[in-house]
This record gives sequence, structure tokens and C-alpha cells, in this order.
Amino acid sequence: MPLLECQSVSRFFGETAVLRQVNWRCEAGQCLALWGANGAGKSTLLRILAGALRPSLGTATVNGAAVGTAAARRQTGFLSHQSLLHPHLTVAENLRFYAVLHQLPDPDAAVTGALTQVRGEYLAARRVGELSQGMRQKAALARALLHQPRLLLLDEPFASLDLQTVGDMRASLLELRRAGLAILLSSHNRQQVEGLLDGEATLERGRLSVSSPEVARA
Amino acid sequence: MPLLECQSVSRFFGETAVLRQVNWRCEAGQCLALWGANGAGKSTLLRILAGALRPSLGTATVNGAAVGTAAARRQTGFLSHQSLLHPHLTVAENLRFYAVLHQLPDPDAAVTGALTQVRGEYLAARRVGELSQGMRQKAALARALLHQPRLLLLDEPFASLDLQTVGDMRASLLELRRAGLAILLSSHNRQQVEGLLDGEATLERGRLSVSSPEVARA
Amino acid sequence: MRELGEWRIAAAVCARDLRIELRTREALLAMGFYALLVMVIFSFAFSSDASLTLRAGGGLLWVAFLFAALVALDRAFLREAGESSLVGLQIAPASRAAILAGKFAASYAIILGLEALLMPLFAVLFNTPRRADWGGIIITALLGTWALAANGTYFSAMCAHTRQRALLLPLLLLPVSIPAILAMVQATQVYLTGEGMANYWLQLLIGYDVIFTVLAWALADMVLDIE
Amino acid sequence: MRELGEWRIAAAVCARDLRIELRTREALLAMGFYALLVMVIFSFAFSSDASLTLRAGGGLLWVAFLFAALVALDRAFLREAGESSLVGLQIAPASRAAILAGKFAASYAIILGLEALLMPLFAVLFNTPRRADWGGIIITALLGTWALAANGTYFSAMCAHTRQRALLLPLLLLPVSIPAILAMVQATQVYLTGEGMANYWLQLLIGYDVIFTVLAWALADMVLDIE
Amino acid sequence: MASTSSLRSPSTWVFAATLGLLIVSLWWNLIGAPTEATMGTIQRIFYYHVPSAAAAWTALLLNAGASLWYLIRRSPAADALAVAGAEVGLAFLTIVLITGPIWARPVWGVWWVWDARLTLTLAMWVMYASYLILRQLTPPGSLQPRLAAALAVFFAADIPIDYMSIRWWRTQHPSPVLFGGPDSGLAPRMMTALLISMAAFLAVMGCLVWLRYRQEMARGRLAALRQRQLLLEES
Ligand code: HEM
Ligand SMILES: Nc1ncnc2c1ncn2[C@@H]1O[C@H](COP(=O)(O)OP(=O)(O)OP(=O)(O)O)[C@@H](O)[C@H]1O
Ligand SMILES: Nc1ncnc2c1ncn2[C@@H]1O[C@H](COP(=O)(O)OP(=O)(O)OP(=O)(O)O)[C@@H](O)[C@H]1O
Ligand SMILES: [Mg+2]
Ligand SMILES: [Mg+2]
Repeated sequence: MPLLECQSVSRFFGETAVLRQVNWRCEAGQCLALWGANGAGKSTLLRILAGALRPSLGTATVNGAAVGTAAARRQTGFLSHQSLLHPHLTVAENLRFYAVLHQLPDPDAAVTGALTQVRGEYLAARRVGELSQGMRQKAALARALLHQPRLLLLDEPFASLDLQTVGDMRASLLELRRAGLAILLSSHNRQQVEGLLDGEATLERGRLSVSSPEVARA
Repeated sequence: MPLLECQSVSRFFGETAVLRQVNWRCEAGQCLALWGANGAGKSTLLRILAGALRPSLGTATVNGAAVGTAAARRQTGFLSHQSLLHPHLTVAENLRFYAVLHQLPDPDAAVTGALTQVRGEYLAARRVGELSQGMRQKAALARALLHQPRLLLLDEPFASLDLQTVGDMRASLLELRRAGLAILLSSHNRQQVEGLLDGEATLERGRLSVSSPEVARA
Repeated sequence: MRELGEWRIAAAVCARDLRIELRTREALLAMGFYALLVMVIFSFAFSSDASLTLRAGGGLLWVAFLFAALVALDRAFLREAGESSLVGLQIAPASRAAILAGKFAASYAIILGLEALLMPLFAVLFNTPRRADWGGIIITALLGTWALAANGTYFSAMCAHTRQRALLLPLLLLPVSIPAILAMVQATQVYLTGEGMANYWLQLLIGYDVIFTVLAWALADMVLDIE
Repeated sequence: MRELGEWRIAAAVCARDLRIELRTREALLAMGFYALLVMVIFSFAFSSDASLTLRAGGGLLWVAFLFAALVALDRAFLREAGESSLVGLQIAPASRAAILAGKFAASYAIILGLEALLMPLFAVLFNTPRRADWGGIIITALLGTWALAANGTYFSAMCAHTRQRALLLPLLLLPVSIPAILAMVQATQVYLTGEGMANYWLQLLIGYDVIFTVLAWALADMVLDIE
Repeated sequence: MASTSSLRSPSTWVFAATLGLLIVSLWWNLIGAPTEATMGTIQRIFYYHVPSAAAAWTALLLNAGASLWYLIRRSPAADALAVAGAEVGLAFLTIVLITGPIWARPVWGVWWVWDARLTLTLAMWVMYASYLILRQLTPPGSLQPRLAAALAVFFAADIPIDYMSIRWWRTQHPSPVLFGGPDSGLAPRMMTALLISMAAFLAVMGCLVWLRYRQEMARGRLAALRQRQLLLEES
């Protein structure tokens, strides 16, 4: 059973069909890229898979559980264009809050772990509202990794990160993939994701074309 | 007289010195890049030059007018990490509002012109809140170009734009540079700005080092 | 075990909201002054003659409490607007009822805190009669504020969606709240003057609290639902 | 010519704010809801006798209006919070006085609109006496609301720089407005009951409006200043 | 060395003179002035009540003037004076608000009534308290004094209204005894006591404002030095 399976997912916003019968799957230990022009529907698809948006038609499952159910949410980590962190709280306070929402046994350890993973330990005590764009992206990444999900949905994970951090993040992602996570990421930059991918797909006018389907893991 | 001149500009946030005595200048018709790791202070410097933040010490002038004065503001276009557009209004409504704030003689023509420049005509009637990240970036760029400024301050202008749009924007910027604008942009991606630059500078621990000062225009 | 987890989630939401609101000492101070001001405006507007207090004291007190609620409730979901942290709550595997309960608890605590400041001020400024039964008034305040906070949290959550459907809510909420409001005003009046029977109104209030809380709990999934 | 430009900017700001408000309708609903609730509570509390309404009518009406005003004014700069559109206003070469004037006009219009809805409701719920002079009440409302909106816009801009916006706004607005509130309550009272002289209070109100409007205009640069 | 220099400094003598004046005024207030016929001993609180109000208003006017000056000149000294004036003024206003009710209880039979004078005085107290709160809640830097000054000038417009309140509104609070009109006035020995007490309170106010001002200025200089140090430090 693939870790993520998405069957004939469509999504309308009013009269426009942003996604049209999208079928896709992703196995554990795979890292797939989602390409597409601005407004192609990448974020919409990822939001549906993360359970932040309902598909108009079709179904998607994470490890057998329909997206949007608690079982699926527990296994999914989502990085969106927004940080999903409250600007008046510190990074550590924000992360700790999410750790409790995820009912992690040791919230503090989870926070430290996630921050270490993105090399953002120095951010812990800073308020999110005063972070630079790249620092905020790091904190948001830590949020997505916090509960050690089995499926990672990353919407432009490398946007506004500096070269050093991109390198670190690539290494982290490679390690996670090796550990058996399924990773789906959207991007506009081939160079940044080179060497990470097991497959890819492109959205165009709402249709997904899987370019190198189910490439075996390298 | 250089179009932009910045003399010994420092900025503190509480006890941290984010910028330390930054000196920089930019002539008309030049395009300069600002590099630096996440949190180096690029956005802070650009916000100061745009008159959105006050320097703690030092002065900066645009075409002889101190930044923050109406004269300087009229000549400056600023693209920030935020779109500065109201999500409940359409792109055209937002832009038209700014056109009136800038007292442009023909607001509607200015809006159409700016949208054409970023190839975003199709965005005019859409609400900013429902745009994709890249579309929003385009709209924000149109906002910066709206009043035909003589100095353009672009904070990561190519972030989350697709390849096609990056190409278009590069062409636009080259044209603007030829028309005599001074352009200052921050970026994390050398590849994207290659062939655009007349010079560059790097921020590190709050200090600016100008790497290729005053290279003549190609 | 699962139940325990739910409570922990509610507690975390509540603690976070209180922390955001009351981060600084100044915020607490500002709250105290706010309460003072509301009472000043009131005693000024109604130039506090004693018979007024006797005959309409319950109403006055509750309008003052409503001012307190105004500050707290308006913010309950406004807090989640920036950087879409509402989405963050929605995609977490926490039950929506627990989240709503946490938000409710935070609002309830803030409103009660303000009321605790308002009540002695009211007593002093409006020369409440000696025979007033403050124990009863406090119980009424606890019950009535529960109703306000439960309603308000629900209302605020719905408004967070800013969709057409939210338009209907105040229209629905008002007639629904009227019995509760009637009950709290009347019960307070009875306790202030010592005339009449308060039990009847308290029972109404308790009934209302129970029904509305259960409803809000049951419908939490709907109001916090994704699009 | 330059003056004309300023007015055009103010008009644009006002039109934009009204358009946003009409599109979201949140604020309108919230404040309408609270103000209505105030009316309902009072009408319960005062239902017993008409003489009370006569004596406290002015206060009642203005407490309800104050609710509406606080919510509307809080939104005036809340509107600029997301995606930092406040920065957009600040970096534009428009005079801050014009921007503030536009925001004032929008808030003034919104609050007046709500008052127009509340006034007939008040008349019905409280059986206002036949001899009430509604023309006078409307003039008082126009002048009094001007005072609240002018002060409130100014303070709302100021509070936009701080994190405890919602709490700080009433704290700044209410005490300075007390002379105006006093005058409007008294004038309304006179018009409601037909007893006493209203002119005195209206003059006070006009003087207050002029002084504080001029001050707000003159100091607009400060409150919308950058950090 | 430090002690001799502080003895020689003029401020020491000013402080000593103020203390002397306070002692003299204490004698006048308690013994020198005659007991009032109708109110009795409680009337002696008058010599604290009115001078505190005078001191409070003077300090708040200093705050207003300094704020206006700041808006014109952006001088840090003006900002320091504004802070000092607001804090000291608030302290004296607190004394007025405490002595007033103590006086009111035996004389009027209630602690408090809502006449214009009392309400406006309370409102002013809240205003200047929120002025200090706003200072705490705005980010430090150049914005803070600007916002504070803009607020202070706005608030200051309420001071004349409060001062005139006993003239404009018919209030429970007594009419003015100073500058009040032809038939206002005091027994001569009462007037002497009042004037001495007034002088003493104003002198205390002046000393406190001066000390607070100096402290604020020193804080400003320290902050500037710290910034210089931060600029020079690496990393
Ligand atoms: C209860 C709270 C009270 C407050 C807040 C209050 C406030 C003030 C203030 C602010 C002033 C300064 C007025 C000025 O210098 O023109 C003042 C003056 C004065 N107060 Fe009070 N007062 C209170 C109670 C009383 C009472 C109970 C009495 C006596 C029955 C009283 C008698 C006076 C007198 C005689 C003056 C001097 C008026 C003048 O020379 O202008 N006050 N009070
Ligand atoms: N809430 C919404 N209401 C209406 N239309 C929407 C909404 N959200 C997204 N859309 C539309 O759906 C389309 C796809 O948006 P989406 O954000 O998925 O694009 P994207 O592929 O992520 O683009 P980008 O690379 O710019 O981030 C866009 O045309 C967008 O305007
Ligand atoms: N309002 C603020 N309060 C406190 N610190 C701030 C504030 N704004 C920025 N900073 C700090 O200033 C430093 C520089 O931030 P800035 O946004 O200029 O970085 P940047 O170079 O643009 O980084 P990025 O590439 O990530 O966008 C960061 O450490 C940031 O946390
Ligand atoms: Mg996207
Ligand atoms: Mg930046």
C-alpha cells in the first residue's frame, strides 16, 4: 500500500476547476517533486493532502486513513506558504503548543529535536514576529517536523532560505527519506532539489502529469 | 550625485545591532545586489531605504532628499516580503488606491501599465486573498512599479515566481535599468540575477562589504 | 487516557491564549483601568442616583459586564487570523471540541477577571444596598458569563470563516441569548434588592448553560471545519 | 491644487475602508450585535417603569453608541494589520493627516449608520415620550459621534504600534472623551425629556469637536510615524 | 570627595530649603491657621488638598509644555522632562484623589459624588496612568517619545476643561477660593497657611521633577553609550 494515495481529486473554487481528477501516489521512502507555473494548483493540492482544504470530488488517503481524519493528521507534516506560528509568541512557545496539540509524550524534547534538525536552536527564545523571512521559514519547517510525521508535505521549502541552510535542509531531507518518510515538495527551482528526487509530476491547467512515475528509490 | 546614498547607517533592535555603519551608494542606471545569510539584515536595510523604518544612526538620501520625506517616497518603489495589499480587495482596487495615494494623474492607466509590465493583466479583477503565492508576488511587484519610481528596492523579487515569470521580470528589470532606474535587490540565488548586476555587496554581522564597487554599466 | 489528552489540549489552547493576551504586566494593568473606566462612564452616564441602582442595578451591572466581554470575545479568533494560525489548529490531530473548549476557557477567565474588578467598583460607585446578597450575585455572574463566553466563542469561531453563513449567526444568536440575558439580569436584580425569587432565574440560566454548552461542544467540528 | 490632492487622498482612504467593511461585514455585525444586546438588557431592566427611561435615557442611548464606536474604531487600523498594509500607507508620499482624515470619515460613517439603526429601535423599546425632540437628538448624535470618531481614529492609529491594541484603545479614548460624553448624555437627556437647556451642552460639544479635530489633524504625522 | 562635592552643589541647598519650608508649612497647617467654624478640624486637610492639586497641575503642565517642545525640537531633554512631569504629576494627583474623599466623607456624608470636577480629576488620573502605560508598551527607539508626546498634547487639552469645570458646571465641589471672583476668599491667616503650603508643595514637586529628569537624562546617555559600544564590538 502506498503511503499516500490520491484518487481522482478535483477542487473547484467557485466556477474554476483548479484541480481536475488528480491521481497520484507516493511510497514510503520516496521523495517526489511537484512542478507547475504560478497558480497551477500546487499549494491547493498540498493543502488538500494536509487536510487543510476539502477536495470537491475524489478521495485521498495517508497510510490508509482518509486525509482530514485524526489518524491521517497525526502522520502528516505540512509546511505551507504561511508559517502557521503566532507572531506574539516565541518560536519555542509556538512549537511547544503544537507538540501538546499532537499529544507528544515529551513536548520539550520534541521542540529541541525539531529545532536541532533545522539548525535553528538559536531561534528558540525569539518572538516569531521579529524574525527575518528565512528564520521564520526555518521555524515553520521545525513545526512540520515536530511530531515526526511519516508523510511530509513541503510547499516551497527552500524559498528565501540562504545557501547554507538549503544545503543543511537537503541533507536533513535525504536522511529523512532514508529513514522511510514519504516527502512531497513543490518548487520552482530544479537546481535546489537535484539529487533528492525519486520522481516528479507537473500540474498544468489543473491536470497532473506524472513524468517519471514510481522511479525506484536510488 | 548618486541616486541613492547611505551614510553610516546603523540600526538597533533593542540590544542587538542589526546594521553597523553601513555606507553604500547607487547611481542611476545601476542594478546592485545585496547578499547575506538569513537574518543578516538585508530586509532591514531595504526597509530603511524605503522609509518604512527609521535608522537609529546615520542618514540616507534618495536623489538628495532624505529617505522618509515625501520627495524621497515619491521616487522610491519598494517590494517587501509582505505584499502590502489588502486581501479583501481585488488587485486592481488595491493598485488604484495606491495610485491615488501617489497622486498619479491617471490612476487607471497607471494600474493597467504596471500590471502589463509584470504580465499580470489577468490578475486585475481577482481578490488578493485568493491569489497563489507567486501571483501575489506579481501583484506586489506591480505595486512597486506603479508610480514609475527612479529607485527600485526589491526584497527577494524572484522568490516563489515560476521560471517563465522570472525570465519576464529579468527582461523588465533590464529595460528599467536601461531607462535609468537605480535598482537594489536582495536575493539568495546568484543564478537568477546573473547578467543583471553592475555591482554587489554582502551583509555580514551587520557590516556591509561592497564587493565590486561602482562597476561601470555594461 | 484519550479523555485526559483532550483536557490537556484544551488547557494548552487556553494557556496559549492567555499568554498572548496577558504577555506583559502592562496588559493586566490596562485591564484594571479598563474596568475602572467602564464604571466611571456608567456612573457618569447614569449619575448614580440610588433609586436607579435599586430598580435597574441588574441591567447596569450586566451592561458593564458586556463591555468586559466585548474586549475578550472579539479577540478569541481574531488571534488566529495573522499568518493563518487557524489553519495550524485545523490540521492538528486535536479534537475541535477541545480547541473550542480551550478558547472558551481563556475568554471565560479574562471576562471573569474583569468582572471581579468591576463588581467592587460597582458596589462602591452605585451605593448598592446593604442587604444585597453578593454570594448570589457572584453565582449569577459565573453562570451568566458562562453563557456569554460560550455563545461568544462559538460566534467568534464562525466569524473566523468570514463567509456568507456567518452573516446569519448574530441573527440566530440574539433570540437564542435573550432568555439567558433575561435570567441573569433578573437574578442579579433579585440579589441586589432582596426582593423576589432568584432560584427560578438561576435554574433557567443553568438550563441554558447546559444546553448551549452541549450544543457548542457537539457542533464544534462544524464551526472549526475546513473549507 | 495641493489641497485638492489631499482631499482626494482622504476620499480614497475612506472609500477603500468602507468597501472593505461592506465586503467583510464582520465589524458591522459584531458592533451591531453588542449594541443590540445592550438595548435588550436595558429594556429588560427598565421594563418596569417609564420614569426610569426618562431619567436615564440619554445615558442608555450613549452607552449603546459607545459600544458600536469602540468596535468600529478598533477595526480602523486592524484593517491594516494583515500583510502589513499599514506599511503600504506609511511609505506612500501621501500626507498622514489626509490618511487619518480618510480613516476618520469611514469610521464616522460606519458608526453613524449603526446609530441610525439603533435610534428607532431605542424609541420603540423604551417608549420614549412624545415630546422628545428627535431633531435635537440627531444633531447631538452627529456632534457627539464626531468627537468619538475623531479621538478614536487618532488613538486607534497610535495603538496600531503596540501589541495590546484592543485593550489600550478604550483606555486612551474613554478618559479624554469624558467631557464630550458628559455633554452628549446631558444634551440627549434634555431633548428626550424637554426639560432644561440643550444649547449650552451643544456649544460645549462643538468646542470640543473643534479643538480635538484640529489637534488630531496637527499631530497626525506623529501617530502614523514609522518605528 | 563625593560628599563634599554634593554638599557644595546647589541642588543640595535647594533640597534643604524645601525641607525647611515643609516644616514651616506643617506648623502653619496644624497650629498657625485658625480652625474653620462649620467644618472643624477636618478642614485642615485643605492645606494638603489644594496645594497637591496645584503641584499636580503644574507638573502636568510641565509635561504638556515639554511634549510640545519635543514635537517642535525633538530634543531628548524635553522627552525626559515630559516623563518626569507625568510621573510626579500623577503622584500628586493621587494625593488629591485621596485627600478629597477623606474630606468629603464628614462634610458631604459620602466618599464620592459624580460631579464634573471629581470625575474629570479621576479621568485625568487615568489619562496620565495610561500615558505611562503606553510608554511601556511601545517599542523603545525614536517612535516611543513621538507617540508619547502626541498623546500628552492631546491629553493636555483636557487640563483646562478640568480647571474650568467648577466654573462651567454647577458642582457639589466648592467654588474657587483663588481667582474665583469678588465674593470668594479666605480668612487672612488661612490664606497665609495656604500660600506657604502651596509654596512647599510646589518646591517638593520641583525637586522631584528635577531628580527624575536627571535620572532620565542619565539613562538616555547610558543608552547612547551602550549603542556606541555595541557598534564597536564585533559579533
Ligand atoms: C472627593 C474628591 C475630590 C477631588 C477629586 C477634588 C479635586 C480638587 C482639585 C483637582 C482641586 C484643584 C482646584 C483648583 O486649584 O482650582 C481642588 C480644589 C479644592 N477643593 Fe477639592 N476635591 C475633592 C473633594 C473636596 C472636598 C470634599 C472639599 C471640601 C468640602 C474640597 C474643597 C476644595 C477647595 C476649597 C479647593 C480650592 C478651590 C480653588 O481654590 O480653586 N474638595 N479639589
Ligand atoms: N480561496 C481561494 N478562492 C479562490 N481561488 C483560489 C483560492 N485559493 C487558491 N485559488 C486559486 O487557485 C489557483 C491555484 O492556486 P495555488 O495557490 O494552488 O497555486 P500554486 O500552484 O501554489 O501557485 P504558486 O506557485 O504561485 O504558489 C490560483 O488561480 C488561485 O487564484
Ligand atoms: N522588529 C524587529 N524586532 C527585533 N528584531 C528584529 C526586528 N526585525 C528584524 N529583526 C532582526 O534583525 C535581523 C535582521 O533581519 P532581516 O529581516 O533584515 O534579515 P534578512 O537579511 O532580510 O534575512 P532573510 O534573508 O531571512 O530575509 C534578524 O535577526 C531579525 O530577527
Ligand atoms: Mg503555492
Ligand atoms: Mg529578508
